[in-house]
Order: sequence, then C-alpha cells, then structure tokens
Amino acid sequence: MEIQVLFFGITADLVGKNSIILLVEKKTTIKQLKYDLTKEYSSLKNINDFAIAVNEDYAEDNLMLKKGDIVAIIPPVSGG
Amino acid sequence: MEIQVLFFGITADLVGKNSIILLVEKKTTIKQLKYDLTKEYSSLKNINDFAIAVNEDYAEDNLMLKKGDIVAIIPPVSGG
Amino acid sequence: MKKTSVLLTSNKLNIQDCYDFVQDASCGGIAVFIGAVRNSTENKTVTLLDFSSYEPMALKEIQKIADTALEKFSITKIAIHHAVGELKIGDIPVIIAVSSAHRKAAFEACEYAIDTLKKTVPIWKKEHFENGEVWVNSHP
Amino acid sequence: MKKTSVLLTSNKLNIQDCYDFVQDASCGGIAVFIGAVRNSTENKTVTLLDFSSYEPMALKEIQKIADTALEKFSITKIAIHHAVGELKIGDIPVIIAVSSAHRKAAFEACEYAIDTLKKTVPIWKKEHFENGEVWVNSHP
Repeated sequence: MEIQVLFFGITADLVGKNSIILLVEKKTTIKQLKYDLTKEYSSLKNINDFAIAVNEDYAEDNLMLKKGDIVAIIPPVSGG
Repeated sequence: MEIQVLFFGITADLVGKNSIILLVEKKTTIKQLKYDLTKEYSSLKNINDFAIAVNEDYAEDNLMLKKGDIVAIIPPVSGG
Repeated sequence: MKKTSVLLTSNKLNIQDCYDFVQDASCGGIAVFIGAVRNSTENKTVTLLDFSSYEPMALKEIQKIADTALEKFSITKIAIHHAVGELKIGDIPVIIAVSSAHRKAAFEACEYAIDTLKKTVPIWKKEHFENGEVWVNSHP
Repeated sequence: MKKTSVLLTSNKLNIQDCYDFVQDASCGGIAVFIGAVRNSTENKTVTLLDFSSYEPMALKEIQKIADTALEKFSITKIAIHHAVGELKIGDIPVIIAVSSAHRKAAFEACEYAIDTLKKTVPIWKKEHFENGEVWVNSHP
C-alpha cells in the first residue's frame, strides 16, 4: 500500500527530498518503517534519533500504518 | 534634639499629618521612638506593625537616632 | 553599559520601553512581569487604586532589587518601572523585564524582583470600592 | 470568550498584540517570555537563523500546549506566537504571554509553555555562521 513520507529539518537535507511516496506492506509498524527508511537512506544514521508523526500526531513505535497515511519524519526539534 | 518624622500610607490618615518635628532625648533608639509615637498617637495601634526608616534606609530597633535624622513611618507596603 | 533601568512615575508605563532597554544581542530570553489592576479583591468590586510612595526611598529600594538580581542571577539587564497616582482597572502599576543568555535565570530573577518589591519597596495602595476605600495590607 | 491565541507566521511578532490578547479585568499579573536570536552559540558568531516548520502539526502542537496550560494552571488566557523564516540577531522567534488572577500561576504556565514548546513543536532552526551552517540539536 502507498503512504506519503515527508522529511523536515536536517532529514530533508540528508535525503535530498521533502517528500516521497513509499510502498509498504500491510500492517507495517512505525518501528519497521524507521528500520526500512534508515536502510534505504543510510545518511539518516548521521543524526540523533528521529520521531515519526502520522497524520500530524506523534506516533508510537507499535502503531500500524494504514493506506493513505501521511507520515512525517521529525528530527529533534529546535523551536523557540 | 529635633528629628523630622514622616508618615505614609495609612499612618498619615491615622495621625492626620504627613510630617511632624519631634523633640527626642539624645540616644533615643528606634524601639523607644516606636513606643513614644504609639503613646502619642494611639490610633497607630489599629494597624499591623510598622517599620521605621532613617534617612531613607530601613532601621533596626537598636539603632540610635541622631540630631537632624529624617525618620519615616512605613506601614506594611503594598506596591506592585 | 547601564544594566539597570529604575523608574517611579505618574505617567503610563510602557512595555516596549522596558523590552527595548533589556534587549541585547547576547540574550536568548527575556522574561517580563506586568502587574495589572484587577476589578475585584475578596469579591468586592474595585473602582480604582491610588498608589503613593516615599519616593526617594522607594527608588533606592527598587535600585537595590535590580542590583541584587544582577548579583544573584546570570542575567544581563533588568528594568523595574513602577507607577504612582490613580490607576484604573486594567492599568499597569508595575513592569519588570529581565534579559539573559538563557531563559531560566531570566524567569528566576523576574520572580525574585516582583516578590521582593512587594515586601520592601515603600509604595502603598489604597483600594477604592463603590462604597468606601481601604489601605491594602494595613489592617490586622 | 477565546482563551488561547496561537500563531505561526512569517511576519514580525508583536509583544503588544500578545499582551492585549491576554489582558483581562480579572487579572492581576501577566507573565511574558520573549525568545530572541542571540549573536553566538558555543562561542561561534551567528549571522542569522532560519526557522522552518511542519506547519499544520506545529499549530496543533502549540494549541495542545495552550490548552494543557489552561487545564494545569489557574490562568485566564494564554498566547503563543512563533515566527518562521529568516531571523536576524535581536529578532523575536517566540512570544508567550499568560494572564492570571495571581502571578505565581502565570509564571509557572509561561515556563511550562516554553519548556514544552522546545520539546514537542515541529519547528527547526538552522544556524548560519560566517563560514557555514548547522541544524540545531540534530547531531549527536
């Protein structure tokens, strides 16, 4: 199934893109997605851990993705 | 010897004056002055304790007054 | 460089003035406290507050607070401005602004300054109600 | 009555706007935190900061902070305004203003809001130096 993945901050620079469409298996968890992304974009290993948001909310590692989800890669934030 | 005594806040209302010239013995302490003032102006008993400043600084009970001192009666403050 | 701005005035206080004084290129955070005249005390409706002071001593005590805050906390600049005279609901009796490299010290110094001001500075307020008036803090 | 004002903007932030929003006749104290762009980080000279955000999520997270502050503390109103885009030294990336009947709650809520914002809101800053640039917080 297709999901959209958005990259922000340093991750957009490392991956060289702001957004991709990714094909994932049904029942893929956030944890699995993180593993897959880091495998595909090994440059992501160069930063502190990143968080994942699904449809604009922070997601736990065990959440399962659904078709059409918008996933955002959230490197350590630095607002304020 | 002569000293000047200034009244502020509620004490000016209670005493009915902003300022008096007072004759005190040499070596009068702040503690003695408070006692004398409360005796002379018994309405001062109607308020919470008051502090005394001498020449614009808070004074301890054991400080001795000097000729020409400017003494201020400081009821509980309520700025801010 | 002047690090403290101390003011006792019958004019309207200005937040931007305090901010502009403490703002500094080395500072990452500015904490500001603004006192405001509330419309009630202990369920009684306040119509206005009248602030009086022992002016020379009040200025000295406010200056002491500013100087002590600079010693006690890692801050850059501090402004303490207080109004006197008649203030209406919503008017501003006091503004305290503190700048520092990091925000924690600015918050701490700002709270220290307002807490101390309310204990030591010879300023008094008389609350006026619809049917009377009272000197705040003065009665047992 | 609207109790929260949340803003993410590429325009200049305005302290008076935040004050005016939170000011209320029932409030005796207003605590304000103003973030400012510092001229140095770890002894390196900063020339400018570039703030980017995941805008819809950032707005939701800022709104959550405002709502939670209203639940956790005895406060009346809260404004949280954040800037995005390029900011120079002395410019203001964030303003948080909190009003309450009594000052303690306003200070606590203001610190809570800025502390939480720095942990949860998806906003990132890139620091530009004379000879390079770096994403803040991103490297081990």
